[in-house]
Amino acid sequence: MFFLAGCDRPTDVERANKDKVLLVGNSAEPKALDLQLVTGVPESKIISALFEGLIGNHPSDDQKMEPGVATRWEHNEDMTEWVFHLRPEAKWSDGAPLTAADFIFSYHRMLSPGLAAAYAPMLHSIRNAEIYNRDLRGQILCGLDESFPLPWEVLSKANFEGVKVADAEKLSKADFKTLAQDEKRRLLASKGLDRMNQAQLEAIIAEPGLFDWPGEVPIEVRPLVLQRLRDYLVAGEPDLFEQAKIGLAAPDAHTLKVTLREPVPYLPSMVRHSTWYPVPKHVILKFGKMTDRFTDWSLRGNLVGNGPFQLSEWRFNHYIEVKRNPHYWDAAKVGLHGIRFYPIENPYTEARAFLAGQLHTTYTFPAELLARARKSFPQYLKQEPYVGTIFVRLNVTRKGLEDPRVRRALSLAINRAEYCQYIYEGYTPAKSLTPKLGEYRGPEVLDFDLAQAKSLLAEAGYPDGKGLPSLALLTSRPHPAADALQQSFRALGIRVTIEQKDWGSYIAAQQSLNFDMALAGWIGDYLDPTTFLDMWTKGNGNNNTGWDSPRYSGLLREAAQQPDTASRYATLAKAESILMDEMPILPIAWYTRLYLHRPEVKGWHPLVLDNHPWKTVFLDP
Amino acid sequence: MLRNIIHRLLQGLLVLYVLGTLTFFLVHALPYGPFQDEKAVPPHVMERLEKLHGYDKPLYTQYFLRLKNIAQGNLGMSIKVMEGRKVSDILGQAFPVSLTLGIIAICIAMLIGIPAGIFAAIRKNSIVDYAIMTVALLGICLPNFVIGPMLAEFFGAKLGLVPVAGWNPANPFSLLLPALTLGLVSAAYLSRLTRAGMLEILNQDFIRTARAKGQKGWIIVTRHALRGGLIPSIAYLGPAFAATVSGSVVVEAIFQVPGIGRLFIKAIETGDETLIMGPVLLYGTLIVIANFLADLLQIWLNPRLRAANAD
Amino acid sequence: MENSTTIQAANEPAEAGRSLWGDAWIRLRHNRAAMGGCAILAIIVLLCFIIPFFPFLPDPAAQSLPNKNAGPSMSHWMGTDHLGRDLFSRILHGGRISILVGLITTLVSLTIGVSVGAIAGYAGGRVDALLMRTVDVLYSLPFLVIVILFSALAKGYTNDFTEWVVSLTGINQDAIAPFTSLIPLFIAIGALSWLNISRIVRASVQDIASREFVEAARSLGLSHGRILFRHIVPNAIGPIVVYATLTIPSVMLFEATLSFLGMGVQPPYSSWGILIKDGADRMLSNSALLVFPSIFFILTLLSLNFLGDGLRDALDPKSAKS
Amino acid sequence: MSTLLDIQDLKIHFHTRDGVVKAVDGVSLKVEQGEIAGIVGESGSGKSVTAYSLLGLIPMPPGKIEGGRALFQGTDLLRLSEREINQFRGRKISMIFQDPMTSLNPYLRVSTQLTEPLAIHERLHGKPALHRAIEALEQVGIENAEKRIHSYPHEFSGGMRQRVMIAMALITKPDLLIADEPTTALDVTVQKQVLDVIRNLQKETGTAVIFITHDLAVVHEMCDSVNVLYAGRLIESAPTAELFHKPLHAYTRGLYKSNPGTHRKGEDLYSIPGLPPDLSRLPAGCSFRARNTLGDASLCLTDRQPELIEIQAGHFVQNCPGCLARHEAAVVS
Repeated sequence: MFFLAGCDRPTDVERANKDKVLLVGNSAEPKALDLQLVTGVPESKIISALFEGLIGNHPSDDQKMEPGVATRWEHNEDMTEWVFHLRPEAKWSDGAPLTAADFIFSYHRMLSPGLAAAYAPMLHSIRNAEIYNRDLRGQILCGLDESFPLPWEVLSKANFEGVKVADAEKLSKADFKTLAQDEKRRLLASKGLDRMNQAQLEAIIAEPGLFDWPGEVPIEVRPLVLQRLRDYLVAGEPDLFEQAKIGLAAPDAHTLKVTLREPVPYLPSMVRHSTWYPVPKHVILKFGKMTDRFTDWSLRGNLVGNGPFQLSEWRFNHYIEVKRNPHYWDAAKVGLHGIRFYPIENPYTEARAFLAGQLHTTYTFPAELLARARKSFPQYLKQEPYVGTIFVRLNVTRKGLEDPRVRRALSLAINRAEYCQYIYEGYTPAKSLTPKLGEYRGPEVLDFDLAQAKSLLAEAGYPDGKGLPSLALLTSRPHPAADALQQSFRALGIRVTIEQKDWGSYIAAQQSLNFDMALAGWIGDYLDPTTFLDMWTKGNGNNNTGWDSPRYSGLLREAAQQPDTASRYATLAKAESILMDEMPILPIAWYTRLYLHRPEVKGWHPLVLDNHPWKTVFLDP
Repeated sequence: MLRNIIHRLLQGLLVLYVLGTLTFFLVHALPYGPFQDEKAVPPHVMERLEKLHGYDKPLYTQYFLRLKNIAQGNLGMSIKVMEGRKVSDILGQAFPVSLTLGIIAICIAMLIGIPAGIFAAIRKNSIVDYAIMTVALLGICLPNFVIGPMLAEFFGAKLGLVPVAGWNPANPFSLLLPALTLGLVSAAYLSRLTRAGMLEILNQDFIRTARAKGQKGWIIVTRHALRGGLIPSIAYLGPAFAATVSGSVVVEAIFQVPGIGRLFIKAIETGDETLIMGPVLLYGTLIVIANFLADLLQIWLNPRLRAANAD
Repeated sequence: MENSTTIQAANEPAEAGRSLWGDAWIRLRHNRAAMGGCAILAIIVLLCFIIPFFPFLPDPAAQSLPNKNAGPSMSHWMGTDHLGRDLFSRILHGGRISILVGLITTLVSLTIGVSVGAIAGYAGGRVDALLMRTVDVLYSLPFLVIVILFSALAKGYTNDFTEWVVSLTGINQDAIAPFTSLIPLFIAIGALSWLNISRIVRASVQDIASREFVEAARSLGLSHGRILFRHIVPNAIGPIVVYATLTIPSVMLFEATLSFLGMGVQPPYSSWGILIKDGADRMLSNSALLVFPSIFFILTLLSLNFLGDGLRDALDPKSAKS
Repeated sequence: MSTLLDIQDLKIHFHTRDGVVKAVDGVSLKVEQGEIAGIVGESGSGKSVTAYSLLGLIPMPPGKIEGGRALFQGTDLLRLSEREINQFRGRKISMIFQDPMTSLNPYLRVSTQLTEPLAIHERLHGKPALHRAIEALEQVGIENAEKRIHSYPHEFSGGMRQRVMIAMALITKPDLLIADEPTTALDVTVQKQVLDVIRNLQKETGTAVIFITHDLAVVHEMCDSVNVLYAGRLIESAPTAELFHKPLHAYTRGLYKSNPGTHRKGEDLYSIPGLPPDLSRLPAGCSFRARNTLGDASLCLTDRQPELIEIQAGHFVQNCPGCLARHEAAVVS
């Protein structure tokens, strides 16, 4: 039923080719364009046209680094100090000069607790960045102040961040003065010194008995800490950026020195992520305070960037158009006059729009239509590996799933090759959690062996699944993979019910460990295995499996200290094999990005992170 | 009649108040909050966001604060989906689109549905009657997520008549397909209800009297039968108009229409209470007005009721 | 306009004492279209409720990925779906659930809708205002939020109920689960889908009540209840029956939406609504997934509509009396 | 007086699924210019069907005109097309019905419904039409017609509405008025008033009237001639005085005896036993045989239908020996 609508009227694409404007399907209407607050992939596509980081992406090689605002960069011997030499002629799209001070302001804003930027943790490798971002006042005011009588290693034993207390929620909402003595003690303990308000601190100063300190902290030091915290509150909680002594410095207008808390050999790869892009200080402050969220600075008419393009048109839910930025340092090499982003959510509608000659390239393509695409328009079909993995997340605290043998049996029951041939068409069967990233090779352990799975299950005390409670598989929308998994596990005698939930409940259930199994996926943020492996450490927000292995976390910490990439990859691989041995998650397939693309769009090459630098793209019909 | 209108307006305000209160507590009872995200949000960020949007206060304080704001016409800012943007601005941009689409869809529904129903009633139990019924049923059984793609497939992709994706009011065609998809279901309902209503009236004695006067067939239908015959359809049109105008997620997704439907669903998925409250109150107002007009029309049509309500 | 019913078959043979229903049944039996509808309905119901117990029908949940989207063949009369499951048996098993959902929820919504509408239309004044404003509120409540809350709540109760039924009757859980999980569905859809019918009935009742013969009935001292449900509502039977036959398809499709939100039918079970929604998504790759379930769905509803119309004509007090 | 309407051997059958209902199976009757001809019979005797067929108001199917003619001023009404018969309806022949409560359109003002016949047949609209309507209302005895004409049917009582129906029927001065049991649904006092209205207007305009009723008292008071129908056939017809003086057929006599008006005090009321026959299974012979108590049932014809004979000038009766035989004492005139 598909064929090109080749009627006489020139299609949008033909007109766009003449005007050198690229028409891009971009799946969703961006919430806003403040690159430090938005987290979605559609937003990042537009932001990468309007802004540029210290280092740029290479059009065809994921690994290679291209000069961005920084012409060159070097690091010290153990990779804990990096110096970026900025381009003297770097300018903002309104002509204002772009200097190291802008970068420092950007990271200051990004890390400021007031802004509450969800992606601030991406900058936590900078020295003291996390302390400042998480507003750990005690540590900043006392720990980082050399003149303070007690070293932080000792003082840090005090209860600064609060401890778990039963009815903390109720207590915190009640009026403090009216609470009974022991209720006050419990509330103060749950808050911790950093979170107390002025009245609470003064209550402790007046009655030290209300708050108990560890023995290591001498009596005379305690009032000092309380005094500093109270004075800080009295002073109206001023910004602690200076006191935090964050590892950022600008020796001169065009040099940026970044000091890290640990060696990060892959910093250049991380710096390419939009969280490290600069934001125009002079424009932001025009529309409100540094920490005001979603002010009008990133709307049409106000937005100023330093990328190859600038914002020219924003029609709500219709399209966003960017055109050439004359002030861009590399403007001469920019191949396009403009780009139009269309927020088309429905993949079938997007495919129809493409084939009706309304788009140059689409955001995605429904897997169901692969067979038809291969038959009638193979020349447009693109299948490229993408930095992401689909897996089943298990809740190891649940009866039956606490035994790794059961988990391994579940994994062995999944015929990944068949899934990727019929359900996740075009995807590659996962060999381990981390897909192929540059030279890194994770352990190739996962395979399909029903007999071994059955014996493992019997070994774990559930022959043919008897005795194992029925498990619920959580999914956010009806997906054939869920039905297939149900069938695969039934082959082991395990009864699986499928629980479809709306998106919100699906997320909440996993984050509160209120599920058995869940069909989930993860897209890497930057080109390094840690973006896949860090998740499974204790307390990481995205773990949600209840699994924790000191050996695994230890190996990750060890890898973090190794500057040499090869040995680091070896340690990470060892860690991943522990993960694959314990199996808190059952990887199924590595993503492949399916999309439609017109041949006349040149300078566009497969990239694992799909972050094609817009400046190298050009139209040649 | 004026007293009647004032009465209904007061009742309308009460409806909106009850509606707003119920929605507020329902949304806050959802198992998830607006600050959660697929990638876990660090606790200190969550705390800061809750403070910023007043979620840290006890529920009742939040409720009275919201009540005061809404009473002053301030619908507040979207908490998650369009964080930072005022709900009234978002509605200001999205509602006119849904309104235009809805009005066209309802007109299509009336233009197709009512005449078909009348014709089916006159030609009762004939082939024509059965044909109309079958087509009407198809309209109901093939929901918009089937008809939509078909229309888009046929008119859009193949004939290239209609911009498949993209809503530009300049090109009337881009209105036609979504409006047709949206209107067909109501057209089906209207044709069946009009047929039933007309049959009821055509049975009455005064129709026989009209025939005995030698009145022509179609005048009997229009002057004598239609007023009574449209009663069920008018009752249905009230809520149907409100529903059609408030946007349909499916049609907006398939035809890339920037209406309220999709926004509303995203708001519910993320528990964005302000962006849920805005459309719900808007939809509530539409319902109150649409139902009031439908009732008025129905009373006006029936002289005896008009007399009874004349005070 | 010759066939308007001025004088029906003038002098019906006035056999003594045949009640309205007896009369109606005779007339219905002679209405060819209604009987045709009845026949098709019987076949489909038979297919859906009896055939699944026969062994030759493949298990609807059995997948075989290699031959997915296969065309109709001897082993799979209607081909296979996107997971290689037999489409014909999924349609029959799904039919059972959809027909149950369609009929029961329509009955629930009809009883509530007709009574609320009739009382509001007949009583008028404050009662009418109270009922109709509640209807206005229910119209605009975000049903999605209610469903999400309700489905979380209902999950617990349905599981307990299923266990209780299993412990009571000993039927294995897999057989009983698809049906007990429908209970929250009946409640949710029933509670949300009677609004339109209440408005339509209210309009008809208000109009009929304004006509003459109600005076006569009231003057004879009939109680309001009798007048309303013996005299007025039967006169509004036309729109009621029609709207009932229209509610059934919309309720079946509404069930699919609720099932996607975690309430009602969960995989591997399915219903026509779900099959049609899946089919619509895959319309371009395997249209059979949409065509076959739609055929069953439309045939059932066409026959229901013909039956409904036949019933309306047979029960119509006008044609029965003159 | 010339004959206005001549119905000859009218046969109308209804082809229902329960068999063929011979509602009218050979009715012949004449209506003279300016005469009030009564049609009497139990319900199901075919009197309404006969009347409705004149104006083509019988639904075909299931109804079908098997035979016979209805000559009205020279044209056979039964052979006219829908468009042609429409010219007669409301202009040459008008009709009023039994239940005034439902015969007027509740949604339209009386003025609209009254002026409608003028608009259809005389192309008369606006003020002149309104005057004619007001005049018509006054003729049927409705006070301050100018004001009341603009109100709605529900603002009139039953009797008043029947007067409006009469006004509407006679506004175009038709040659024939068919009145289908116009007073049956009214209480006695109002009945008298309506009958007077009909009689007075009839005298003034000279319109012929077919007066259908099952009430002999009304016939006696209103009609010039009477036609008695039974089981779809004319069994006796004669000028009113003649018929009341010397009813011949057992059925007519039975009707006469069961009429409360002509009954002596203290005597229990006579009523014809049994029920009207099933018109889809009529016996071959005389259809009154089963209920003939005033004649001699044994003599009733059983093989063939008794035909109509003119026993005396203007007095026709079905020649069935059983029905004509005198069983009891002569009827008290």
